[in-house]
Amino acid sequence: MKYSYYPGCTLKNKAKVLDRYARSCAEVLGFELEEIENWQCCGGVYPLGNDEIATKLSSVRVLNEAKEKGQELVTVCSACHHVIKRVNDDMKNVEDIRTRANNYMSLSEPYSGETTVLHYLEVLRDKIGFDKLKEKVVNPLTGKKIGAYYGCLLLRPGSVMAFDNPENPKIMEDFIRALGAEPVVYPYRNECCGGYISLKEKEMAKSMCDTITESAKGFGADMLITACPLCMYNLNKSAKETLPVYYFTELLAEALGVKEEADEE
Amino acid sequence: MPLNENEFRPKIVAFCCNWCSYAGADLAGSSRLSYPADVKIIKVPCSCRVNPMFILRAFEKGADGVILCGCHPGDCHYSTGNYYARRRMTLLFSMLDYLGIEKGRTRVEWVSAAEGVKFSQTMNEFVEKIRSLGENVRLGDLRCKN
Amino acid sequence: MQELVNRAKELLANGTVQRVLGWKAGDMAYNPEPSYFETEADLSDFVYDAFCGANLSKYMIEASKKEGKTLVFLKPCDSYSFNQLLKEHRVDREKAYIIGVGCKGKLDIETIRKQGVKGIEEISGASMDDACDTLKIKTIYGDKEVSYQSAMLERCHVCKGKDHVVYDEVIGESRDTVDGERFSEVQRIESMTPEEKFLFFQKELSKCIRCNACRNVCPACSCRKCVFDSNKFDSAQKANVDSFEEKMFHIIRAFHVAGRCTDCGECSRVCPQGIPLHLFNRKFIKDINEFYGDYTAGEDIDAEAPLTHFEFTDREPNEERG
Amino acid sequence: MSHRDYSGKIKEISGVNPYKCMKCGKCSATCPSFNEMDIKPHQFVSYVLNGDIEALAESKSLWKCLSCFACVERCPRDVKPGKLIDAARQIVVRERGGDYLSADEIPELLDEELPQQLLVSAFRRYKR
Amino acid sequence: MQRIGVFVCHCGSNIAATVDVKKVVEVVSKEPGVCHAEDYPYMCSEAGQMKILEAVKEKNLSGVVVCSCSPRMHEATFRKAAERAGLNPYMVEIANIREHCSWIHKDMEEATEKAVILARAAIAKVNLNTPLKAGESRVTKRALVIGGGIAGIQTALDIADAGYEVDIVEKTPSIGGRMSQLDKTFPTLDCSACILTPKMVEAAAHEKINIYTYSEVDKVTGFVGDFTVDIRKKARSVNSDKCTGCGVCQEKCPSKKSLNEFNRGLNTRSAIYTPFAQAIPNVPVIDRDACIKFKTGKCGVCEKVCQAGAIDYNQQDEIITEKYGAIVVATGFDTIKLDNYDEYAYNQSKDVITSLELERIMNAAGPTKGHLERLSDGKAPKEMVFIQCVGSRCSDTRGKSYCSKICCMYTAKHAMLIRDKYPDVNVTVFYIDVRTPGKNFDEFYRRAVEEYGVNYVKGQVGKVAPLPNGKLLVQGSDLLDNKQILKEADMVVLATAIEPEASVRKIATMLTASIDTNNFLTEAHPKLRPVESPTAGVFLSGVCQGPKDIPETVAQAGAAAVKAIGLLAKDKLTTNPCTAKPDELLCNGCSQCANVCPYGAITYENKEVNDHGIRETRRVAQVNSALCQGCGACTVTCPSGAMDLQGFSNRQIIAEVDAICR
Repeated sequence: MKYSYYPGCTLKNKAKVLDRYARSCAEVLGFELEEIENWQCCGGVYPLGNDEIATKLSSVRVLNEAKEKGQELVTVCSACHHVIKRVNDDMKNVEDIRTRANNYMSLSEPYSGETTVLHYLEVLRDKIGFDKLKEKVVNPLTGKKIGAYYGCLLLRPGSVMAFDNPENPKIMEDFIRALGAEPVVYPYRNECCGGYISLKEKEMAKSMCDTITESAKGFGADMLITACPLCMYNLNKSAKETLPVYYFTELLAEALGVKEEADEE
Repeated sequence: MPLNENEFRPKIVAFCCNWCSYAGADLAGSSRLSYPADVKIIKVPCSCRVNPMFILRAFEKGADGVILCGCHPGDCHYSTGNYYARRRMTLLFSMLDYLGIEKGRTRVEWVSAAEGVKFSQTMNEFVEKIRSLGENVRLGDLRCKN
Repeated sequence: MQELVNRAKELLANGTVQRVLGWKAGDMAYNPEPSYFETEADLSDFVYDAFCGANLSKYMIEASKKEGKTLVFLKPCDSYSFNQLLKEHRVDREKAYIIGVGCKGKLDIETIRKQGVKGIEEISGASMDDACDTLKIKTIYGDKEVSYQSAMLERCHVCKGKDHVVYDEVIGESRDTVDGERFSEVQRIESMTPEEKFLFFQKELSKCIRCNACRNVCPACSCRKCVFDSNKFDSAQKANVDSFEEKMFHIIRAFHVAGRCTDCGECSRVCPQGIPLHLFNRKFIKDINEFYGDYTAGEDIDAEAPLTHFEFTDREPNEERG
Repeated sequence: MSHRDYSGKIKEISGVNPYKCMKCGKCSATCPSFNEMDIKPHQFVSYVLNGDIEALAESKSLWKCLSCFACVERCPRDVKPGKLIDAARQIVVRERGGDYLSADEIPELLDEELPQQLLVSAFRRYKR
Repeated sequence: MQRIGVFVCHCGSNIAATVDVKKVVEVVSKEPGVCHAEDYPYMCSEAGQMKILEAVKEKNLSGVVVCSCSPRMHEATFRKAAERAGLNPYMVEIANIREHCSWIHKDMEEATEKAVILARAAIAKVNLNTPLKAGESRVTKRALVIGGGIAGIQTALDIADAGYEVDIVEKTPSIGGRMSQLDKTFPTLDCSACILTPKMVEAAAHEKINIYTYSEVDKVTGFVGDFTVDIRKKARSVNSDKCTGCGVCQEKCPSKKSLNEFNRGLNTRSAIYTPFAQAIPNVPVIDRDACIKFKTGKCGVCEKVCQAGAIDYNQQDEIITEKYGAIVVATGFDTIKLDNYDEYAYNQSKDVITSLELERIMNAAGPTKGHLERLSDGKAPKEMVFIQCVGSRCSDTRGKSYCSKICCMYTAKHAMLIRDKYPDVNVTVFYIDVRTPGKNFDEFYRRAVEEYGVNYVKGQVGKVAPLPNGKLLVQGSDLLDNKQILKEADMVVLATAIEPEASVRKIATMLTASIDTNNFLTEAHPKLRPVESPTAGVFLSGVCQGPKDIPETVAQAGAAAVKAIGLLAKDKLTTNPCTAKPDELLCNGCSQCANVCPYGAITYENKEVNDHGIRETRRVAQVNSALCQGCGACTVTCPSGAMDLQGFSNRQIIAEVDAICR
């Protein structure tokens, strides 16, 4: 199976491991990620205003590329996934945005939300299957107690993201289980890490991350995993409790035996 | 709101089932949910009472749109009437489309007695659609005399 | 053909049937017409050739009221009409002795004329026995040749099949004549813009002179009294300025026969104005097949007719064609 | 533009019908930034309805909302308070000089690990 | 041509404020056939009706059009008035110029124009009306009550006391319903079982009442006065006649792992079980999905221990067909599933419970024997939080848009009972509004606050987070203090929205009773006919019609019973004369109409006809007017127009179309 792939800006430098292991694991699991040519930054946040069109166009471009290739579009970063998936929903369901966006773009055929946007984890769950993934694991992460940190962007709004139950998700827990580790369920796994607020309000973000890591640690987690470079950044700044934070692809690579030596601890 | 002489006032016939949408229209009325006066309701005992001939007749007599409202599938007062109506109207509408009559001029909507809001919304939307389509000239003129 | 005559004589002689319903030679080579034959001697006028397009099943409604059995010759496509009438209790199976006759495609004189053949005196190649690929036509302007296939009625190009769905015995073989797509013309119209569709039908229907030939020949249009002739709908107002009937006749007629029309094509065959009336019926047939599953009227008398049946999951009328 | 017009503009940009609010306070109950805000999430609706946009525009709350959509997800009336706040923020940043972030202050905010995603996002939310 | 009188009602200002009634009178008086037209402030008043009487007599009218409110309001009134004047009642038509005109339009000119057109349509129709005579049908003097909760029991008792036979069909193994699961009732704090069980016993002992438990309605045919119903008595696997209700089988049953439905799944029960101690009948059923004998063929312990020999593994479902004159629906409610509200951690923590679950916990026969304790660790709670409106008043896609009505009161009850029994437990209630209309209701709620010190906080809760220490962190709003509250609680109780019992949809479809978008059964009129379904002969009792508490339910149950009794007291019913009627001379005998008739009212007959001098035997359609309900499906299948519907004939409808499109 071949998918169009949208890495996003941060995966090209600060979060290279997130990207690299997504690709190498895909190889092991038997699917191909074909990077969209000349993709542009998604903008990091979904523009909420109904009158915001220009800021949605980079996503439309990517979506249309995938449509023209007849492929489903895979993302890894939570923020990119959120933005692209919501823009896609607008293009499909909001007539005004669709019309205006198509007016801006000069596409051979108007784009109206035809592409399916999948997060990498959704590919694992819905296309590969966690039981199949389990079969491919060569280094089960037995004994590790891992708290999944979802954050807000993958889950909300649930009606659009349709990723998992936004208040009690389990996809990452199932993922952790498939890798042979023990998931730690804690109630703040779907609460915000502070997001972009951490640029100017460092203390605020810190206290939010404290709540999250405290809760995870309280329930016995030794580490956290995330799909988002910004969550990773913020969680690492948590003052009170310190838990190592990994990208989910890092653990995946480790379990599948493709983790590179340099990254081994 | 004064009537504008030049404004297009469509003629719209709404066939409403006595058990659901006619009561739904009553509820829209008692809830003061307005919709344009262009809509005139004819009460029928069931959507299955509506003969395609009635609809053609309306168009031929100058109606610009015809809408049929019945009970939601599964909720017909007579158990099965709306299912027959659904097939008949599906075929009739498809035929009218085939003859070049704009598809928006015909519509079927399932509106229960409790759905006053839906009745009013449906009528507002339908009138809006007919206004955008303009006067119906085609069905009245399908067979021009030589 | 002689075999048919012989068998008819036999059945008349042994009292199995009281009369024969068949085709009688017309004043020209290409216009035989339906006829009853009461005696063996009458049968001298009997004819069955490639111009016997007329569907005799509708005559069986009246024949069913007569004393004794009637021998009727039905082509494969006619047998669907008979079956449909049987389903609707319009004909009495007990009153009919059905000989299914072979068919090699029926010819359309108008199609021949359109190929520039005028002043026809004699046509050879149209009898059932020597039916061949080419028709040799003697005209007052000399001999002409026309390919059999090119002279066939539209319906034969999209023939429903070579098998009879009801019969007592079958005489003669049928030929495979299909070389067209049944719904291609309907599809072509469907793909037009509303304006184009409208202009197309306006042009065709404007030719109608309301002669009622289509209604009279149609085996599905067999009401004792047509709704357009009764006052039940205020639809028959001949002397009136009312134009409802004028405008809506063909649409309503098509709706009334929807799910019952066997697509026998007689309406188009007999229309003196050459209106392709079958395009209405065929649109309904196509929609029914697409929306509710393939259905051929007259094929199976126990099948649920599409308009007197439903499924809970039927499509919605407002739905766009997907 | 008068304040009333701003009120309309906010409704237009956000697509929110503030009349749908039943004042249950679930948005404020759910908001992780609640304590940092001067005008609380559940109050936004009243400010818009009353046309008190000036106070809204000057509110600290605009810059404390994380757009985490917890209020949007949990609102029982589909009011989407987060969208309302963002619309107010848009009104401010779209005006000349309304930016909450300028390029000049960036260098001192940076650190080694800071992902570019953070800069991009902050610029989108804080600046025209 | 008819001689028509037109009467235009002002309805006070309801019509006259928007429709120029004088203008309507003026215009319609010129319509063909109209020989009298007048307006009057209230046509439905006695004086208004007299106007019709006088005009019919003076002007020798043959038809009447009343331009007024919906025919659903006063058509019957005006028809009766016409009848009093000696006119056939079906010569009256109503032009609905109130609900369909004056109430929805603002512009007088526009509304007047529309009123005129509606009047014209009615006039055009009346011109083609013919006198119709209503037929008669019989009434089976027996009622069916679907649902054996307090609503069904009360309805059945009231009908039976009036002397009519009643059958109750209850799908669970015992009657009693939701009320039997409650511990105490508000606002008097009566013990629920103490007031319910006597009623259950009374119903069971009543000679006119027959109870089918563990049974469901399978099929309903017929119509008012003459319904035929198939009742499926599910196989109980226990012979009710032999069983003595000793309970040994339940004790000895080795399969004890099934969730106890009666205790809302908070504990388990045996595979052979009676739902609760006071069950009626006191005959257990075998849950075949859980029974080892049914699953593996090995076991049979219950059969061995049963002294009475009542166990019957071979029992089959039994279908009982019975005729009824009236049917009362009393199917009740359930709480909604909370899967859409995981922010309240119902699925994540055992200590987050619904109010109905709390009822069971508080009940001596419940999973904790009536002790208030946490289900996770059995510890007594010290801090309890109640959250109101969970799933109620939600106009999003997750919950219900309506107020469940009973939650404010039962929460006050729970809070009060807990504070009374366990004074060291703190109780906090997060509410949006406290709604306590009802006798002694607000006083009850105030007592909870003033005398029992229950802490009411105005504001909804946003999240309940289970903490590592086993407590629950409740994050809520205090809107009056403008604060976000973080409160550690030991237990959280969710006032979960109620919704109609899931089976009601199927039942409504069988009864052709209409149902609203929330699955509540629709009443014939929201104010004036609140216990009748729009389907004649079907009545509504209890929460199946809308949220209500016990006193309201009992009141409605009585009202439904009275309506049913009123029907059963009649020997004959007049039938709708608007039935299908074939024109034999036009009929082709094709049977298409019979294929679509839902009532089997059309048959075919070979009949001698005289068609303009031609005498012949034809196959023609016959309509049994006692069976025909007048839907009109047949009329459209008939290509020749032979089949027509009286009162809604082809010509009448076409005349209306023409009048509107003119």
